[in-house]
Parts: sequence; C-alpha cells; structure tokens
Amino acid sequence: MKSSSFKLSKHWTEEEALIIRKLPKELLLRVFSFLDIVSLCRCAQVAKYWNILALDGSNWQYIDLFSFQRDVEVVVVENIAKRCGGFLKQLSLKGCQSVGDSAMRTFSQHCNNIEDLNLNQCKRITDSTCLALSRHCVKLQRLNLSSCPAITDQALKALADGCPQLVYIDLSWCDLVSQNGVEVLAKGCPGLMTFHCRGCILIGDDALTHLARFCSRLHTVNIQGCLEVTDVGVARLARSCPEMRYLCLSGCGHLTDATLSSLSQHCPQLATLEVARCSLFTDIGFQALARNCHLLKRMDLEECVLITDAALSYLAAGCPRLEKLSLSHCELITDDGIRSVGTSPCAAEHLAVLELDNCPLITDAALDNLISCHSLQRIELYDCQLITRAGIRRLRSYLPNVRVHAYFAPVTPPPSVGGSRQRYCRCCIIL
Amino acid sequence: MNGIYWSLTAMDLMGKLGEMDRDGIILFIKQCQHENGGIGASVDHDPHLLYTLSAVQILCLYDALDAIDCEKIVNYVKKLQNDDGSFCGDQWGEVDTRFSMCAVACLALLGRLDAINIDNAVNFVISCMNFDGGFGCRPGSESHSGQVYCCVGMLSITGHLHLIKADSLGWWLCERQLPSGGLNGRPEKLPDVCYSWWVVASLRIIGRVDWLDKNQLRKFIMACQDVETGGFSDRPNDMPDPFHTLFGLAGLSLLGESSLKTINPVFCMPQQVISRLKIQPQMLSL
Amino acid sequence: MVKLYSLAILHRSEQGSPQLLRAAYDLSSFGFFQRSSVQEFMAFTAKILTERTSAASRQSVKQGEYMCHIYVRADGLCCVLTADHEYPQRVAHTLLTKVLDDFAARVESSLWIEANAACAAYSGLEASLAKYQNPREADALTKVQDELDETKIILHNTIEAVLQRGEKLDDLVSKSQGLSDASKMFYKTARKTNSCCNFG
Amino acid sequence: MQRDPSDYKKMAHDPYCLEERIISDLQAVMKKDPNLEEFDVVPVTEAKNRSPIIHISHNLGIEVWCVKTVFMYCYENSFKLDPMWKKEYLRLERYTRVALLLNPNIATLWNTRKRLIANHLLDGDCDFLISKLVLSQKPKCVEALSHRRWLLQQVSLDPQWVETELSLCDRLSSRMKCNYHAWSHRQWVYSQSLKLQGFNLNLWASEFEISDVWTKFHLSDHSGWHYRKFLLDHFRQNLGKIEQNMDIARKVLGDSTGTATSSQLYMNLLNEELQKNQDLILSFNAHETLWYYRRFLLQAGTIDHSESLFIEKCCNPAKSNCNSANNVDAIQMRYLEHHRRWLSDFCL
Repeated sequence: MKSSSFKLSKHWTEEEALIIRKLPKELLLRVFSFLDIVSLCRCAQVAKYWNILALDGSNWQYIDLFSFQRDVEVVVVENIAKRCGGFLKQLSLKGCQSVGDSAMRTFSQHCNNIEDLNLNQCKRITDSTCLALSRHCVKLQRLNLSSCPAITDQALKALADGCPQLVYIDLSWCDLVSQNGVEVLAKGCPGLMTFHCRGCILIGDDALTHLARFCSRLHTVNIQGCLEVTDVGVARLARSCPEMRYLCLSGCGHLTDATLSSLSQHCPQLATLEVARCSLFTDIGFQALARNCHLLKRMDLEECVLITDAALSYLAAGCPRLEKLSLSHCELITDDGIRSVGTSPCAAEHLAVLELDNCPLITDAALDNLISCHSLQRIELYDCQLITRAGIRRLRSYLPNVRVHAYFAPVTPPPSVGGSRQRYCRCCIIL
Repeated sequence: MNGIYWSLTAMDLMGKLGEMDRDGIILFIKQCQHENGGIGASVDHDPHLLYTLSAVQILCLYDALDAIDCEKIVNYVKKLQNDDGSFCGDQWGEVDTRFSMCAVACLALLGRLDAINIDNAVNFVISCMNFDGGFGCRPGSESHSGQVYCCVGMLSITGHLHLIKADSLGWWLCERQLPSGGLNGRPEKLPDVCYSWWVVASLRIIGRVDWLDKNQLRKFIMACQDVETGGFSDRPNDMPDPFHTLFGLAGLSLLGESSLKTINPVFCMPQQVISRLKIQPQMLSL
Repeated sequence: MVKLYSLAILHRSEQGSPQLLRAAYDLSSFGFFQRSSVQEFMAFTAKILTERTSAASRQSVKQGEYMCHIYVRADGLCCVLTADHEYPQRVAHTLLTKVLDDFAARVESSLWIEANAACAAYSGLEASLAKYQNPREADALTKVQDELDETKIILHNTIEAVLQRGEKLDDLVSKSQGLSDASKMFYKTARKTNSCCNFG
Repeated sequence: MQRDPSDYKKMAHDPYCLEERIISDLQAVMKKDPNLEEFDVVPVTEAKNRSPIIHISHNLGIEVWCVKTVFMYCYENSFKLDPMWKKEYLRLERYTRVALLLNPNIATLWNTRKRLIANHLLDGDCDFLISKLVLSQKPKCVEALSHRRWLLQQVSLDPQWVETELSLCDRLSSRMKCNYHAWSHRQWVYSQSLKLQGFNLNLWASEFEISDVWTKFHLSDHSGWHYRKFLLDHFRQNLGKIEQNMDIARKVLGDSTGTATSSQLYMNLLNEELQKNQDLILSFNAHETLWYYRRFLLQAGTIDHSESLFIEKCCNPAKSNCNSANNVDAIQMRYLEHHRRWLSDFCL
C-alpha cells in the first residue's frame, strides 16, 4: 500500500514538471478552471505550485457544495469565505444542514460580491443570516431560502433594507412568512422578477396585491399551495404584471374561471401555466384563456376535474405552440378531446409531451389521432384501462421514437444478472 | 460464492474438478476481495465471513492460495473476533456460532490459527452448549444439527473436543434419523438431504457414526437424486439444487461410497486436499 | 393438535360429481393474498377426495403440511375436514360424524342436491370450526371417541395415492373449473419451489 | 458553469419509465399507510393497463408480471449508485427498498441501507416497516431479522418496542412452524430488554404464560418448547433476585401457601410442567417434542422410580386412552425406546 502511493506521487511530480515548464500561468489557471471542487482540492495537495494554482481565487467564483451536504461543516464554509473573498459570485449550499448563522455571518463579511446564493434546506439558518447579508452583500441578486423553516418576516425586512438589487427570491416552505413580510420585501426590492412561495400558507390576496403594486417586472411567480389566494389577488397581479411568463397556481383550490379570464386579459406573454388541482376551473375559463394567451407552451391541468373535451378544443385552436400538456386525472376527457389536440394545425410541429394517465375514458382511438404528432417524445397512459397493447403498438409504428408509458410488462424481460436471484431453496443453508 | 464452492467440491468428489473454469473462478474470487481483506458473495457485494470461507475453500481445492492476499484475510478474520471470543459475520455485528466455525476453518486452511484468541473462541462455543449436548447459534439457543456441525467442527479444528458431552450429543444426533432413513435437523422436522452431512459429519468427528442405520440413510439419499438432471434435492421428488447435491454426495462419501473421493468431515473438502495442506483436525473415537 | 382450517359438507349422488353444499374456513394463518387460492384448493381437494372415497368409509390423506379427513356416509352425505398433522385423527373423525349428524338433523335430505338457500342457512360449520380449535373441547371429544363407529380409517401418505391409476394431480388442477386462473398459477409456482418455501 | 462530477457517471435514466412509476406507486402506498401488515406477490393472468400495486385493508400486493423487470431495475441501480455520493441517496433508498421487498436475501442491500441510516441520510422507521413486510411474506428471512436487530441497537428503545417486537415474533412463529430464526429473535429481544431494564418478573411471567398457550396449540414445534426451557432456565438463574421480591413472585406464580421460597417455587413449576407434559403425552400420541421437553424437566428436577412406571403406562395403550392407529404407535414406541435409553444414560 505504502509503496504504491509513493510511486504514484513520484510519477505525478514528473508530469508536473513537464506541464508547469511548458505552459504560462494564465493558461494553467484556465485549465484548472474546468475542474470541479473535488479535483481542485486534490490538486491542491499535489505540490506547492499546484496548490497555488488550484486555490487561486479565480477558480472559486462558482461553488456548488450540494454533493457534500451533511459533510459540509461550519469550518468549510468559513474557509471558503476567507479563501475566495471578493471573487465568489455564486455559492450553493443546498442541503448543507450543518451550516448555521455564524458560518453565514463570516461568509457575508468576506464575500461582499456574492450575487447568487442558494441556501435551500439549510434548516438551521435564521433571520440573522439575512441580517448579515443585508449588511454586507449589497450586490445580492438571487437568493434561495426554500425549506429554511426558521425564516420570518424579519428576514424579508432585512433583505428589503440591504439588498435592493434582488431580482429572484425563493421562499417556498418558509411557512412563517406572512403577508406583512412580503409587503416590505416588495417595497424594498421593486426589481423582483421571480417570486416563489410554494406552501407558504399565510400568504393570500394581500401579498399578491403588494407584489402587484411594487414589482411590476415580475415574470415568474409560483404560489403553489397558498390556499388562501382567490381570484381577486390573482387578478391584481395579472393586471400589473404584463410580462408574466410563468405562473404556477397549483393547489389554490378557491380559484375559479375568473382567474383564467384575468390572465387572458392581461398576460398575453404567458408561456407556462400550472393549475393542477384547481378543481373549480371549467371549459368556459379555458375558452377565455385560449382567446388571448396564444403563446402558451406548457400547461399542467392535472385534476381539473370539471374540464371536458370542449376545453381541449379551445386550447387546440387558440394555443398553437403547446409543447407539454398534462391532463392526468381529468376524468371527463374522451377520445374527441384528444382528437382536437392531436389534429390541431400546430400539434405536429410542437406537441412533445402529453400526459393522459388516469383518464379512464381514453381508448386506442385517441392514440390513432396522435399519429401525425411527429414531435411527440413522451405520452403517459398509466391506468387508462381501455388502452390496449395493440393500440400502443400501432402508435409506435407511426412514431417509433415516442416513449409510451403504460402498465404493460415489457415484451422482452430483462436479462438476469449472475448470482442475484437464487433459484434454490435457502431455508436450510447453514454454511 | 458459496454456490461455486458447493458445485466445485461436488465436482472434485466425483473427480471432475478439471471440467470447471479454473482461471475464471480464481479471477472472480480476486474481484470479490475487498480492501479490508474480506470476500463478498459476488462482485460489488459486501464482504462476509461466510463467503470468505467459501472462497478460501475454493482456492485450497485449486491449490491457488497465492492468487489473493491471504494476510489481509487473516487480518479481516482477526478483526471480527469479539472480547467474549465470539465472531461477528461482518462489520454489522451479528454474532453466531456459524461464524466461529467460519473463522477458525478459514485460518486453519491458511495455517494462521495463531492470529486469534483460541481460548476465548472455544469458551464462547462451549457457552452455546445445551443440556441435550447440542449447540445453538448463540448462548441459550435451541440445538440445531447445522449449528452442532459448526460447533463440533470448530472444537475439532482447535483440538477441544474433550469439552463435548459426546454420548448425549451422539444419541441426540442419532435420534435425527427417521423411519424413512433420512435425517432431520431438529425434533419433528421433515428429513432433508443436507442433514446427512451436518449430522453424519458431526457423528464422524465425535466417533459415533456407527450408531446410525447407514444403509437406510444411503437409501434415502439415493432416493433424493433427480433422475432427469442427476442433482439431489432436499427430499425425494423435489427440485434439485447445487447445495443439496454437494451434501448428498458428501453424505454418501462419509458413508463409504467407493466411487467418490473420501471427504474430510470437518472441512467438507476432499481428504487429499486437507492432507496436502497438512491439517489434522482432532477426531474422537468410542 | 391443533389447527382446523376448513370443514366442508358435500353430497355424492349415484350419478354426477359431488356437490359442495356448505363450507366454512379459518384461513387467518395464511397470507392475505393467498387466502382466496387456498380456499379454492381446499374446496377442490374436498371434491376430489369425496369422489374417490367409497360410500360408508373413512380416509385420512396427507397433503404436504395438511391432513384431510373424509367421511362419506352410506346415504352419500360427506364431510371433509382439513387440519394440520397435530390434530388427532380419531378426534377429527369423531368431529366428522358429529357434524354430519347435526347437518342431517337440520337440513332435510331432499335439499342435499346443491348449494341452496337451505344449506346456506345452516350455520353449524362455523360454530364447530371455531369451537374445536380449542384443544380442551377437542379433549372432550377424545373422551367420547369410543362411541366412534368401528369403520376402519384408511390412511394415505399422499393425495396421489388416492387418485385412480393414470390420474395426475397436475392434470386435475389444470382441468378444474372450480379453480381460478390465478390459483392455478399459484399452484404452478408453488410446485416449482420446494415445500419449505411455499404455503403447502 | 456546471461542474458536477456525478454528471460523468450518470446513466440514462428515464424518470417516467414503467419501473419508476411502479416504484413510485409502491412508495406512495407505504407512505400513505404506515400500518401495512403484509406484503405478497399476487398471481394474475390477464394483462390490463392498471397499476400492479394492490392495496387492500393494510395489505400490500404486487402483481407477478412486473416483479422480474422491477427487481432487475432496482437491483442494478442499487449497485450502480454510489452510497457515498449523496446527491443520489434518495434514489438509492428507493431502489434498495423495492429490491429488498422483492428479494430480501441480498445482505449487501440491507447493508447499503444501514450505511444510509448510519450517515443520518435515512431514519430507521421505514426499515422497520420494510423488514416487517418482508417477514410477512418470508417469515424465516434471516437477513431481515438481523437488520431489525441492528436497527433496534441504533434507536433509543422505549418500553413499547419490546411489545412490538414480541408480537412480531408471535406472527412469524405462527406463520411458519419450527421457525428457528423467529424464536432466536424472541430470545434476543427478551435478553436485550433485560440488559436494559434488569430482570423483570412480570415480563418473565407474561412470556411464560404466552408460551404455555402457544405450545399447547403447537405441540410439534420444538422451537416453542425450547423457548419454554429457556424461560425456566432463566428463572433458575435468577432465583436470588426473585427471592428479594417474593411478594410479587408468589402473586405471579399463584402460590397459595405464602411461605414458599424461590427454589420451592421453581420446583413447583417443574412439577406442574411435568404433570402437564404427562397428560399431553398420554392424550396426543407420538410427539418427539413432548419427550424432549420431558428430558429437560427430568434433568432440571429430580428423577425417581415413577418415571419407569410412566414408561410402562405408555407402553401399554390399553391402560391409557392412547387409542390410535398402528403406525402412530410404532413411532411412539420408537420415542419410548429413545426415552428409555436416555434415562439409563442419564442415571448413569
């Protein structure tokens, strides 16, 4: 063991001599810049000069420690902060659960130029981290605090005070955050373009009203599971944010067709609309939506249980760019609806993903109407009990590259791996 | 890994070891050895004493112990001994008298019994002895023919057979024989070919094999041979498999079947291999 | 002792196959998903054995871990009890006699044609099945076992021994209409593995 | 710039494929119903486009047609993913879970889960459920029982766990008779609880009572009788401790005199057992287990000349109500022969 590692290091020294002699430092740094942090750290242990090259701040502008998660101790973050200093622009500590406020305070003091910080699932951090960021990191543009449950309105107030350049914030599952916090944040960061607050149960129409009033450049909003939100809040947001391109309202069960009408009137740029489990939506709402939102590309209508084939015919006619359509659990949909989608003028060009799982009325005839969708990559048919193997086979004969997913055993069973399946009785094996 | 051992030993008993892919098997064993010295059931599987013993047995059959790092195996086995003398099967701490047998058999084959604390190991095995003379997997556990074989084998290798209640155990083992001639592993269980090994080998080691009705047993084993494939099953008319095939053959060899090589009752390997390794486990006589 | 799995009353007429009139099962010791197949097999076995037991005779047949006790009366009424090996044979046969006496006393013989409302209404089987699980109740029966008629009990070590020459259990299973496809599949996979690995 | 080493080894992985879907269905049931009781593979013949995962009244079934493909998928992925590469631990958890449900004999996959738990990437609750389900289908599965022993040593144990674990043992030993591993596990649980709480006469008495009922219903299960021996031995080994709590001991063991010492209580127990054993031998013919239990009682207590009278009584069925078919008698005679030999050896 010892002798082999000795050989290895000797070998490396010779290599090093060659490279180091031939290339200028700038080029070497460029080479190092392609390495991930594990390799950089290994290189840093090879030799003195390698250490200097590897630990050059220019290699450490973007750091993602997600892969190491729980191994990232406080001291790691502090060391990185000291080593990188002003170079560091982007840091992801996603899932690094040991990291707490003190490490983040040290970090804020050293890395004043941070622009993009991901603290997703750093469950120990509190408002105090945001206070430090507010004090030292005025250039912060993007901040992800999702699943940091200790965060409260105080944090938002701090950010509003000290980080006016924020364009992106993710507060999902920070369920202590309330409408007051959002109000302060909206006032302080009028440049916000992206706002996520999935699962923040205290957030309702007032929060949307404040966002509407101060942040008219918002184009990406996700309020999935904010149960209190009603048509009123969405209407205000829609009216003030004409640039809206991505909107997720999934699980906001109070919303009605009025929401779809306001989106139609004010958000013509809308490309992605997710409204899973908005079970009050009907064909009429989608008729309105399809009248103006012609740029829609991705729609998730899972469990919009009231919609029928009519909704699909409106969408087929009004949204020629549809790429991805999810109709899972839309139990009233029949083959006619799929025909509208499948034979619409632009389906052949754009439609790539169609999710029809748990649509019990769909039959093989629906598949026959999809044969001209040449862009189709994937179709979900799980639990459509009227679909047969023959129907799938027929579709595949027209669209050989499409991935069709249904509960049918694969035709050729997988090859067995040696030794993995015991074919003999093991009950009496002793030795 | 143990599948290979069963098949190879069976082939060797029949004098057909040459028909197997020696180089392929040795390469496979090399691939199954881990950094810590232990050997796993298959490539990428965790190491365990059970498979480490099987692998060492295979290498002994092939006289190829130099193919792997034996010193590492010795260290692996050594590290698995607990303060009370017992052995864990692997790093996760499960204790069983089977593992005591695996450990000493492995070290005996490697000629390195000195690496462990034999006295403690023996004391632990003896602490698993029951009033009926039999042994279980842990202190106080029910007597079981398979565990009896492991413990008797372990005491034979370490030369401590005098600690056994040989008569009680001998009768208990004989009472495993049923009217069909077959042997079971515990009271009121069905007969099974593999017990013709565990029971008969134990009786041979303690020198009381003549207490059995050998003819009846031979008839039972022969009835378990499958006419189509030639393999042996647990009972007549069941599905044959390599495990029962080896122990059927091994049982027949112990009963003196002349068409098979003589088997060593402690290591379940051909006697000539054990003699070549100059190992002489202790045997009792009446 | 000491486990009763099923009690079935059948009737065998001069012509035609035996009809299952009423059956009760205690399948709590089987896996949830195996119960329906096990039940079908017990009914299936009961029919096969009844067909192959002559009138006014008794048999006990080993089938794997189970023991089927059959009593066919002279009048064609019969009872099949599935138990484990520990249930004493004499007690089992005493129970068969008792069950049939009770059934005959409560259901008119003209109704012993097929499973009908009258047979369904007879609830004695469940009661007996539950009561005689208890070894003490069985003890009571043991005490009266001298009352058992002198009919000799024929003991068979396998179900194959009961079958007529040329018959195979595998064929009977695949031909049976009383067994669902799932149960037949279950039977096949059970045959492939050795007995300690499956239910039977 | 994305510089993620796992990119290099990432395999083609379709999160919507059939296998993934079935795994998700299965996980959804396990999550929704933590009180699942049983798991099994269900034979079906007709092919329908519906989920092969069946969930009926706390039982989890998987239709047989997908078992092979799902197992191979999970098995291969379980070995491809590196447990130390933590980005993938959630997938590793999924795959090992399903692979083990379908084939629980692969110790390495249980070990993979142990590593995840030891590294705090997974909590043990799910593994209690998985091993319980595995055991509902394969009540002798050593790997699952061993995994449970490991888990029990990791978590902080409250009094509840002994009860849960003992009732699991009940189920396992009823489901498959002579289940050596289930009874070994029971002994381990019993001993482990003593390690934590010290000798507990109430626990002992409740186990002794359960074992009384159990052996009565499972005469031929030697493991059940062995457990009873184990308990009696344990009583003897703790006579000193029992002597200090004679009030409880007399109450628990129903001593009416109120003056018996602990060793007298023990002898009473042995005598009661011997009497019960005699009755059972006479009522239920030809059970080797009963004779073996008798040997234990005789060697633990004292043997007097009445033993040969008892043998005489058994030899002559006309005198008793052992009234049974001939082949059974032959076996009984064999056991009697063995007993006689044992007795003469023992008295020597």
